[in-house]
Amino acid sequence: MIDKVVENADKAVRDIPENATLMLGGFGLCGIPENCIQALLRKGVTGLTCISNNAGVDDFGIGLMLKSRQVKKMISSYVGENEEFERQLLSGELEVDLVPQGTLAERIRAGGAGIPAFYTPAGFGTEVAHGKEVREYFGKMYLLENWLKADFSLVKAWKGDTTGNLIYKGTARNFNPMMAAAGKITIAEVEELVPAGELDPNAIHTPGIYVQRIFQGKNYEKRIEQRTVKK
Amino acid sequence: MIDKVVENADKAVRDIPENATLMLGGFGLCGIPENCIQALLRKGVTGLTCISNNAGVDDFGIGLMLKSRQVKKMISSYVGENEEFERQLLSGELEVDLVPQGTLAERIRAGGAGIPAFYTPAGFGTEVAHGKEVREYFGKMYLLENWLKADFSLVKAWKGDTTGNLIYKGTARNFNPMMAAAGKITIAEVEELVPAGELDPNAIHTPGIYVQRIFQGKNYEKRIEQRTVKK
Amino acid sequence: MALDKIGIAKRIAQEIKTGTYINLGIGIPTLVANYIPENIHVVLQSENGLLGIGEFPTEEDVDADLINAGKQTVTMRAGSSLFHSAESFGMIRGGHVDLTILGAMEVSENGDIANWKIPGKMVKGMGGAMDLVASADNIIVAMQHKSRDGESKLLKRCTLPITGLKCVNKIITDLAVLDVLPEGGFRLVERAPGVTAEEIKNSTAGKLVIEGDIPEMKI
Amino acid sequence: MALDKIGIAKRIAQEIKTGTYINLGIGIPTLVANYIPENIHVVLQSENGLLGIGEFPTEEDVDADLINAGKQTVTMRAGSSLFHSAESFGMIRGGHVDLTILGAMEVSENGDIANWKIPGKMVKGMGGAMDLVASADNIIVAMQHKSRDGESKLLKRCTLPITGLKCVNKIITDLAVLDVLPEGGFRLVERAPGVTAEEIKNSTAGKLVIEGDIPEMKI
Repeated sequence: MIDKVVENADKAVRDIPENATLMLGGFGLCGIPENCIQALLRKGVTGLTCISNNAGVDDFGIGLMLKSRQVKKMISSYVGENEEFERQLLSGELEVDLVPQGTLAERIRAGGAGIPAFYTPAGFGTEVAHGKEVREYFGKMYLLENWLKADFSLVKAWKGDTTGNLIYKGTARNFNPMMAAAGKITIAEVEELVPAGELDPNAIHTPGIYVQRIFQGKNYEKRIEQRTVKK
Repeated sequence: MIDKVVENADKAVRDIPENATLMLGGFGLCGIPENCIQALLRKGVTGLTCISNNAGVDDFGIGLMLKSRQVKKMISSYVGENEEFERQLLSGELEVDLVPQGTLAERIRAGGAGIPAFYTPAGFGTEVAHGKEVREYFGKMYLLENWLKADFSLVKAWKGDTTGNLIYKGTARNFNPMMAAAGKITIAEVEELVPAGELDPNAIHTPGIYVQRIFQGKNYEKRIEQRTVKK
Repeated sequence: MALDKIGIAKRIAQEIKTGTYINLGIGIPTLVANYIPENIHVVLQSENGLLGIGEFPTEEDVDADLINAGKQTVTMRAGSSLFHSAESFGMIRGGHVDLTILGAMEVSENGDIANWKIPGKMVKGMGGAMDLVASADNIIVAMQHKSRDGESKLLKRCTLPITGLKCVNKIITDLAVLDVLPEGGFRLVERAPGVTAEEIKNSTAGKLVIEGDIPEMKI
Repeated sequence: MALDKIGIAKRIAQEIKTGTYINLGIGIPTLVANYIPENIHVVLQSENGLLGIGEFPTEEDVDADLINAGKQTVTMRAGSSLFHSAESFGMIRGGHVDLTILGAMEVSENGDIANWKIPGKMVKGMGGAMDLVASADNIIVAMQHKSRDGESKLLKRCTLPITGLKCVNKIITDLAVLDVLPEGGFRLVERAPGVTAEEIKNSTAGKLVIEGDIPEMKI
């Protein structure tokens, strides 16, 4: 049994250096690595490039790291709902690279799976295509897109075991599994950490081979952006 | 609820025409669509191109379809353990296209996911590379490989529901999920067919969107190629 | 009289065929779900990783781990499945989703769509829109016929940055139902109740094709 | 005296570091699993979709749905996971597997390997071998030093169709342990018990580098 458990978030992110490239799981605020983000705030490391579908909100998620000026660049598909983001972008403090969501997901998947480049139709004929190779297949036009990898991937799962196997819950899965595979060092925080052998091998979403460190998270806020209920 | 249940294997394969391209799930004899193969034998349709990691054994799996001369071409990674296969290949009755296993899996995955081509390192410098585009990324050489799709995909799962959601068991999963997505018409045979809502949405391996027909299989033999036990 | 948002959603609901998988964009498209008849069985896809979106939850059933692409809390229907974002866009890109309904700022007469960026304004990003429009075989746009400034949104050419080329099949606005013709041009299919073909013509900057009597929508 | 297969497997087991993920090919590599010390914690990957291969099952535990890449029935260890073939080769291609051990017909002095095809004989296919050798950073070849006909299998250039280029790091044979040098050549690291450097030299057709005293293997 390979044991990957670390004590807490601070120990897990201990060696993330200045100017590192990070991937952070989540869609909106759903499935984000809350504990790791708090630890990064405490650590104060700066110059980070963050690959994340969204950029949090002003006072939660990656928004907090923006406020503390730890982020140099965001690679995302949608960065709305964040005034501080807008201010830093307009003032030139922050760089942003917007990528179509499916292309972002696939580029990360490719990074984890050793596929350096692939063709996708998304963005053909748009400004996303600038400088990219174009090719026609079966009468349709495609762009060549490259893989994305990270120095560290920070993912959040529902359950995990000591060898790093992960199970996500609901739509909190989103970008987490691909990011787990695309990080040189992948840190997983889980709501429930169990001994190896307790999770059904057939139900595991992220095999432990992709995870280098895992810890039991705490105090999950799981903030909801649009609490919409039935009338 | 979209109901995709058909009565049996014969009804499921009713419209597979001569010269169709099929994908058949399985690794060795593990996770193969036994019932669909039997129905194809009864139907007697010929000229088939079969995309399958292996070609069965002489008296089981795709080997039976070879014996009845229904297969024109195999696209596989390994076709050993089959004398009839060898005879037909040497006599020129059968065409075979050998593809590295990971490239085969990824080409099928690409077919289902709308990725017409991608780069992979497998086969660079070998005869597999003949006629293929080569490109260097980060000091390593890669081949450009195209997607694979099928007119019909025949997959075998452990449990399935009436809307086509599938859960596989053990290593019987193998090529089945990618093939389910890469078939224009995907036919799933399952050991246990349950009403929609009975499978845990979080544990589903193949979402029902990929499956057009599903039926309750019967009389599974599940033959073992190498019964190896502890002494 | 021009339709309100609910009217547009109701008219779009009539386009929906049983047995199909549908991706609904944010805004009017999301409303469409409320007007699909009971005998029409569809599965709604949410690109953040869910097939089988159900109703909004009750207060007690709210689950922060179950949201739609608009980040609203939702529930799941019987037969739902959950998956990651690469699988979700594999579904979309691979043509497995039968119908995509989304909003637009502009549509051109050859089916180009612009709906993600206004130069000079803060750019929030394209989200999944570029993947959806580049991949789907059947795209219906739900939008107002004219902008708030009274400018037509059905143009000869889009003036805003493009989201995708030659991809829109049908447009349903507060004034009309229009097909995008393969050879270019908007073919008027139906008029909103009490709206004349003339009014629609005056509100459409791109080429409008009117052949014979144009029926009124039945909502 | 030249090692038997079990001897080769035992010597290879000494190369295995704790905390690693390993893919074992068919034949001698599969035997290696039996000789990994208890205090070395590794996870064995089977490319047909399993991490955490356990022992062979008892008669009662045989499960047709649980096999390894050699199609043998197996069991799972605590902490195992199951996945599909695309994920499995994503793992391999993405460099997540730390060590690959496989057999070979020929290895050249620059690390090329040939192990899938003999011209004139029935071609069974490359299976996952080309993906493994093109992807893994650390490849150990387990093989006999010479063919049944007495020909060296360690060559200047491979004569058989290539499986992969410049990929082998180490070779463990019945006669010796050899590293493949980055600049080309086989560096003799250890001799099998009682086998002389001279014998190894005579059995090696490719460039053999012998520096100083070559220790005997300790098995």
